Amino acid sequence: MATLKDFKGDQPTWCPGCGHFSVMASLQKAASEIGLEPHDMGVVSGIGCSGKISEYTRAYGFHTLHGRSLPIAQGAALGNKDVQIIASGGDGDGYGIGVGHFIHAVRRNVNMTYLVMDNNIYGLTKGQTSPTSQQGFITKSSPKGSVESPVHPLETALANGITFLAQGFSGDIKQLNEIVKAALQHKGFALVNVFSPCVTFNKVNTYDYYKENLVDVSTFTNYDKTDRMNAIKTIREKNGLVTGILFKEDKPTFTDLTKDFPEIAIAKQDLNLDSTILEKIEKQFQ
Amino acid sequence: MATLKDFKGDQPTWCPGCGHFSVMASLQKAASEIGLEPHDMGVVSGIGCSGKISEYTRAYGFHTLHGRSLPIAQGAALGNKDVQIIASGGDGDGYGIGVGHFIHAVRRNVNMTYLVMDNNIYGLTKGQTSPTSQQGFITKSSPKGSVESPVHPLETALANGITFLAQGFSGDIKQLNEIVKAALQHKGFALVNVFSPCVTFNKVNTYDYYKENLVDVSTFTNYDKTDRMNAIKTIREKNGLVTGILFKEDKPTFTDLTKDFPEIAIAKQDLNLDSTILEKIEKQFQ
Amino acid sequence: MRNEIVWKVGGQQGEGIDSTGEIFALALARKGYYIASNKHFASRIKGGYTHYQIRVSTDPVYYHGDYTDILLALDQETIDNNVDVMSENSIILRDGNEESIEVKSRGTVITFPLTKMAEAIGGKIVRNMVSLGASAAFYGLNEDLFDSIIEDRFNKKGDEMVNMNKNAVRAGFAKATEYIDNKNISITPLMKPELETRRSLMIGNEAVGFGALAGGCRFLSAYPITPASEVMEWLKKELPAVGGTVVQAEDEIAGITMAIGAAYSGVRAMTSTSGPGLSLKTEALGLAGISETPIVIMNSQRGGPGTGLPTKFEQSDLNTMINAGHGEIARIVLAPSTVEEAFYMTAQAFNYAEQYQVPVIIAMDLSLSLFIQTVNKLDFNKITINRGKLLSDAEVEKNEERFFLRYGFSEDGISNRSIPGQKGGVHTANSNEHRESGHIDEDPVIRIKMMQKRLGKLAALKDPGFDVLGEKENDVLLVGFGSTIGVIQEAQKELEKSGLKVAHAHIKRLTPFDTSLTDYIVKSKNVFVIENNYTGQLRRLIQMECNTGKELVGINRYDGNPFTLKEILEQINGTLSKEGK
Amino acid sequence: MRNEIVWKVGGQQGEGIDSTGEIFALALARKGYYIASNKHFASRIKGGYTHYQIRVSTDPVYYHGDYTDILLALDQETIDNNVDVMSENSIILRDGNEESIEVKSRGTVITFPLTKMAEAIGGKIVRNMVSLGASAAFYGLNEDLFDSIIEDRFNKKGDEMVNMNKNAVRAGFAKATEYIDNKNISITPLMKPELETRRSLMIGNEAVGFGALAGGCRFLSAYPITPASEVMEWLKKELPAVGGTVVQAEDEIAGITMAIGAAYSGVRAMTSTSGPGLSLKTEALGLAGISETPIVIMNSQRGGPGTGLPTKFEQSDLNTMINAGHGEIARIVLAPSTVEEAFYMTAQAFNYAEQYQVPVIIAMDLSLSLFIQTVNKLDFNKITINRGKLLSDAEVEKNEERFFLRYGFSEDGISNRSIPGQKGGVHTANSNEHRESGHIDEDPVIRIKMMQKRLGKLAALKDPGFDVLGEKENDVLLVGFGSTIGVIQEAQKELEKSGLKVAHAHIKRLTPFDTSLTDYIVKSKNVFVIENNYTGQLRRLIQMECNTGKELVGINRYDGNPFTLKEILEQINGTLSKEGK
Ligand SMILES: Cc1ncc(C[n+]2csc(CCOP(=O)(O)OP(=O)(O)O)c2C)c(N)n1
Ligand SMILES: Cc1ncc(C[n+]2csc(CCOP(=O)(O)OP(=O)(O)O)c2C)c(N)n1
Ligand code: SF4
Ligand code: SF4
Ligand SMILES: [Mg+2]
Ligand SMILES: [Mg+2]
Repeated sequence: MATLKDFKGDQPTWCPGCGHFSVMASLQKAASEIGLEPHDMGVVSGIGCSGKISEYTRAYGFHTLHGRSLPIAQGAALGNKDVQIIASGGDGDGYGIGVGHFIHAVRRNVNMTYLVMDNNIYGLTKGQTSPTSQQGFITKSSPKGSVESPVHPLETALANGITFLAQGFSGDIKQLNEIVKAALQHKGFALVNVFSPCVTFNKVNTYDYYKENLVDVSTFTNYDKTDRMNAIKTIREKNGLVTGILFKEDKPTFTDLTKDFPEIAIAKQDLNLDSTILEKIEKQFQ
Repeated sequence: MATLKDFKGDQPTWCPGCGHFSVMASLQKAASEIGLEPHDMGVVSGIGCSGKISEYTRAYGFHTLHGRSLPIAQGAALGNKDVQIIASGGDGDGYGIGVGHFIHAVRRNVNMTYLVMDNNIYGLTKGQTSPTSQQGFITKSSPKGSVESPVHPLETALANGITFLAQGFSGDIKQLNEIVKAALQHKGFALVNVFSPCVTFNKVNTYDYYKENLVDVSTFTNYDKTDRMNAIKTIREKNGLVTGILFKEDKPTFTDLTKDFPEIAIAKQDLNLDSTILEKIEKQFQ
Repeated sequence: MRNEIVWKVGGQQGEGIDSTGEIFALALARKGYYIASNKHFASRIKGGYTHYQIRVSTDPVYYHGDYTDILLALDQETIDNNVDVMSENSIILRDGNEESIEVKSRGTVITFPLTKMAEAIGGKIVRNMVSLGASAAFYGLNEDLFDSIIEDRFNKKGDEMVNMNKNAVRAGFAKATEYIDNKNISITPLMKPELETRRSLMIGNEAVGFGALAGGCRFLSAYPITPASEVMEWLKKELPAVGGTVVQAEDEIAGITMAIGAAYSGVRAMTSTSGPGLSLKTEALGLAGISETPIVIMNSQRGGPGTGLPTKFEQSDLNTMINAGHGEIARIVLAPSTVEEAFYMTAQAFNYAEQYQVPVIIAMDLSLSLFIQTVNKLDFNKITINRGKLLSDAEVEKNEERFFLRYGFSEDGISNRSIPGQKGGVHTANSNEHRESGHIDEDPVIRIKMMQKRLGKLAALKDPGFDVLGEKENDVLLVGFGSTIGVIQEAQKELEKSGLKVAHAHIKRLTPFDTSLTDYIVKSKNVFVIENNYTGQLRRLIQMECNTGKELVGINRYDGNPFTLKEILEQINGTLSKEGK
Repeated sequence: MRNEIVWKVGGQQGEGIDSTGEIFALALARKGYYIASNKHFASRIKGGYTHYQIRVSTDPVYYHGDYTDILLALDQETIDNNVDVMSENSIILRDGNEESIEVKSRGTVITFPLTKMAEAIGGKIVRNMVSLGASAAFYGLNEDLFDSIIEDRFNKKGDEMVNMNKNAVRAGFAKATEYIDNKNISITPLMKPELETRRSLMIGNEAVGFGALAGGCRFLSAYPITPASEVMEWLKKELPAVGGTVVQAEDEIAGITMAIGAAYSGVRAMTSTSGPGLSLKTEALGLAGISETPIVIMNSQRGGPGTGLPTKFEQSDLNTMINAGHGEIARIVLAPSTVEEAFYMTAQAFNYAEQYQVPVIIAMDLSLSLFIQTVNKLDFNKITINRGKLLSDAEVEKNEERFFLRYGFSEDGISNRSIPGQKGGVHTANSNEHRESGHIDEDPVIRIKMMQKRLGKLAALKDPGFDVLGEKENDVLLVGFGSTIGVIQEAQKELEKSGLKVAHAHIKRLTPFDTSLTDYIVKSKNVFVIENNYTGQLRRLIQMECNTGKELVGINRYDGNPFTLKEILEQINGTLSKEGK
């Protein structure tokens, strides 16, 4: 069985202290704990500091394009449903340029995990405002403070039918590891949003900031994580600053619902067809 | 003062009975009623049957690209804030290919109106499943029934900070006209989603279907349209089948919040600069 | 007796023009005739003038013809739009309460009480069947011409429907025969085809779908757009039965990137679109290029730019298919010219994609995509599946290194490929520059080797890139690509009749370009490049690729409609006579 | 005395390499020297080798030089990476506790206790200042060289900071002077520049921003990307004061489409990006084309394809800038070659965009965008605002028709333009084919006229499309575009020294291409096209445009780094000698 170190890939070049280290570690740990082998796992990442997770994790990786990890990951997950697919990237990647794909991925409910490293900033391009930056946030691209109200990915996901939703924090790797493990084991599209501080460019959403402000839903009395409306309400009331598994629902996935979806993984199908099959099709045209 | 007929543009080629007629009529009527002149109004549309609204309405029009009406409209609204800008298009245009721009337009809260003609289908391309099609919907592109859960634009808009949200129905032009008028008068980004049946390709979401199922929030006792959470809850409980002004909030717009946004409409600025201004800038580089 | 006839039905969109044309064409294809066709339609759903033109011939034919021999006109607009393109001795059949016959300069206008006759039989709905029956008579064919189709279509709806339709056909047939027998009009009957076989009748988009299926494609993700949607719709129906699936994506970017994801997972995958969608797919095309992910993209060209003329024909995406995308990638752009070729080329595209690990674009156009043609009995033995250097599980498992060298350097520039799930094959596919294991590497030495590998690997592709008929030394060389093949072939024949030595080269692969064309160009007295665009994209491509310095004369049309034979001949003869030849 | 020196500082990212280089360059620019520079850096935020190379000259210079004369090495990696590019008699200054001096084959390695000295003065933070002081001494310049900059930067932080930095400089200066005075090393001091004036020092992206501002741009919407972000960031600071605004868009598609919306509203509008972003903007480019909306797009090329080499230099987007997009539009692609030219050309781009009502692309590249150059005193009188046929309110109001003919036919193909808010100007801008009022029209006659109008209108653009130095009849013609201008100029000079007649044509407008280049090509004995890409995009463009049939020799580099003078000369001489010339 694969151990944690089997999942270590290329040497990370993230800044010392970057939150992304913990996110990656929690994924690698979760994978080894649930008995995955590196070759049974595909990590499809976008572009950003966060996107480098597919370089630094030893698994089938695909370091793709800015904002496009989700459709690529869905294609891979549908192509071979026997492989555990994880899409991953940053807040800019996923909720900025990629937010359209995000909504549709939620609706589609393909069996896969989406791990977002949310540092409220564009890291790799050296610190511009991101869609999760809070209003008034000052960067090179918003020297007088950003004016857009931040995107609300968790509520958006809930509104559009997500079946697994969790939020973690790079400062709490133990909880994060549990969350990621649950996400990997969920049947359907699982979103894990992780507050993953950028120690170089974001002086607002720091480890301290999150430590001070985050609350874990498991500390709530009677938090019912199967109640979608309650999840929406809780997130809104707590201004998004909650962690833990926020919602989970067991529902048929995209492949379950597609009545004629092939039983055998598509990538494993024999491509050579008997000519009688082709001749039968040819007849339609006569 | 301009009358309704001043707003009539090219001869419509929509199928007889198409819901889009009423949407357009309500816009034209609303415009004339609030005292707009055709030349003070810009209708920016996407591509689809719905997108033809900018052909058939006499105003400054821009019939643009599939899914891009919102950024173009925002550019136009920021370029000349004295012109009343309306973006418009279909459910595929706005919530399919264009849903990323939609979320960001909501967050940006530029002063403009977005009028969506939602017929739960792709009309102009002859009847494929759209993101608002209900699960199980049968079309050429989903012969065994669509499997994605539909997008929830209203809740998504509310989650991401929309400041005006209403829903109408082509079968109730009186209400629609009132809604559109309120939307045009709202300061900020106003979304009006209109159930606008496609009589040719959608045999499920018909006039009758909507007549039977829609409820008007104004018939609710004590519906508080300033309560965002309540709006979310109501929409969810009623499965989205509510009409009327669902939410309204008075908040500073994008231009209000942009501290250095020019007072005079940008399009009216004199472009010739005194060379002392340029020389002062040149000095930064020395 | 004649060996071909051009038939046309015209009216308003929504009046059943399409189905009338299809029934007509299918009936003749079932008798063994060859069919080429063309439609005129507008970007709206109901209303607006539309027509369907069908050329029926005993010989293979890929052009729908300049002139119409028989026109079924459902309204006056149809007549007005077509008087100028009626052939001599042609027949226009129109609906009218009063029966009448009127001989005009270019033929005869016959008014039948089509609606009345239909209503007598079963309702206005069978009006078009009446006119089809008349058409059969005008062709000198039998009254049972449409019977098998009527049965196929209406059997499920019961005998009554079947008989009603058959009766309608027979009524029309009888009425027309009356006119013929009474010598009110004279007709030249159509010869029997050499081989009385059922020919397949397909639109290009179906052929692409079918070719993909036969060629091992098992995944398509696409977004609806005219004139490409049929590929998605057809495969949605057919792929599951052979172990594949189709996803309607949220936009074109998702369309191509999902396909890339599926291809990465080891599936033969494809996306289909038209110009606007292709433009959106540009960035992802580069991803396929640098990550060496084999995918196939069908692009059906329509009138551009922007939304342009969505229902019109144009060949103006050549430049973008060849060049779009920042940076430099290897790609293959194939250009089928007939529906039949679309089948074989699409199947072959998947082999190319996997053998060379590149994106392959299939350059279709609206005419080829949407207008039916007969297709000879397909030879499925021609279809082979060659997955190139995709290794088997056993082969991959032999690797004992921590990482599989997915981008390993090799003599031919093509690397072994492993796919997720294969033990021993772990690597990173990458859109950043990378080393052999796929991990980011910006070292200049690696960069140079990777660029040489990626951009050099198509050097091995030696298959001919054009078809040519005629000698290298000639008076006139005609060059084209795509669906213009039929009209150019006919132009060649006409020019040869006037004693000229003519060659016709039809480009089948736009890139990598087969520069052996140079020889033809250099040895030809006059080169004409015939294409449906404004700027002469093929002409300029040849200038760049062949670098002969020779003047190439462009013949261009860009009004959204295909060339007529007449205008091509006029332009060529005009140029030749100017040069005093 | 020497008239130029190449200076370099190297170390790990995050160690203040950039700011050290900037201070150094600015100090010399303030004295009137010319500066060209180059940086090496990786696509990561902290760590990874980086260097900043600055060439200082008394004459205008646009190339950063093959060899380094003075290297400040913050670590051993820097020395290892640079030994091969040190000039004869060069100096390497490194940090070390033990002072030492070591004469090597190509120069002298001096170890100073930089950190210790810095700590004695105020902390490690001023270490780089110590080394700057030493640099001044090695140049034979004064110890107050950096004083004005230190004051500008640290005045706000108080006298203590100012003095600490000045002292650090002086300490380094004194230590170096000791070595010089003791003849431990010999230096050749730098001559004084002819004109002791403060020269501006800019990166190309700032010049583009500034040129846009001066040229009337009042709206920019863009998405961050290397190496383009600085345009957005600079304008974000500067545009509001002149009545404009900047929006950070959600993606590149929104970036260009918002700009199109703003342009439609009557604002001079722009978007800025690099390759991947340009690829995403492809569809909208077509919209600007068919709707005749004037916009400007800056594309700074970086290493492609895909994400490629995001921090490396390449000139490989030429094909896509010229060709991308389905269908056919008129566009202008301008290619500045110096930072100064980037300023003027960007300003001019807005005139072109409005005069011709087309999208204009400014083809920058990473070197030009990011690396500082001195810029001569700008001549703001050269900047004029010509809005073409954009009518005034009064002119528009004269229209009494229901619709304004926004796409009215005219002799030059350019139509009068009204903007929202203008009375009398109501029309529809359109991405579908349209008639004069802008409403959809698919009539072939209209289509032909509209195509001729749109694609013909650039015929009026007669401005020269390239700069040339040298005669038409020559032994060697060097052709390039973009930031290679400096190294090619120097190659020309070197080749001339060997008695060859050499001309250098630098392409400034990639499309519409100025085909008067043909004459030079035809009359030249040997044509070399020098460009930083694999496939020879400029070379192939010239083949297509000039259609001379002549062989053009490509000199290409595609490892992410700029050419050296040496390799260009070697390749040219290699070719010439092979031909026995
Ligand atoms: C199409 C495209 N646009 C822009 C970029 C430039 N870019 C690279 S990373 C990035 C943003 C990264 O931010 P985020 O996704 O939040 O990741 P982080 O670096 O913060 O982890 C951008 C804009 C790109 N590579 N491709
Ligand atoms: C980039 C692009 N993709 C696809 C199309 C084809 N297309 C035209 S309209 C349309 C969908 C229209 O549906 P909707 O937006 O719901 O409008 P409706 O016709 O139903 O009013 C599509 C897919 C296009 N024009 N451009
Ligand atoms: S810049 Fe920020 S996000 Fe990027 S590696 Fe450094 S700390 Fe992490
Ligand atoms: S197809 Fe549907 S949406 Fe389009 S015009 Fe007809 S009824 Fe309206
Ligand atoms: Mg981020
Ligand atoms: Mg719709």
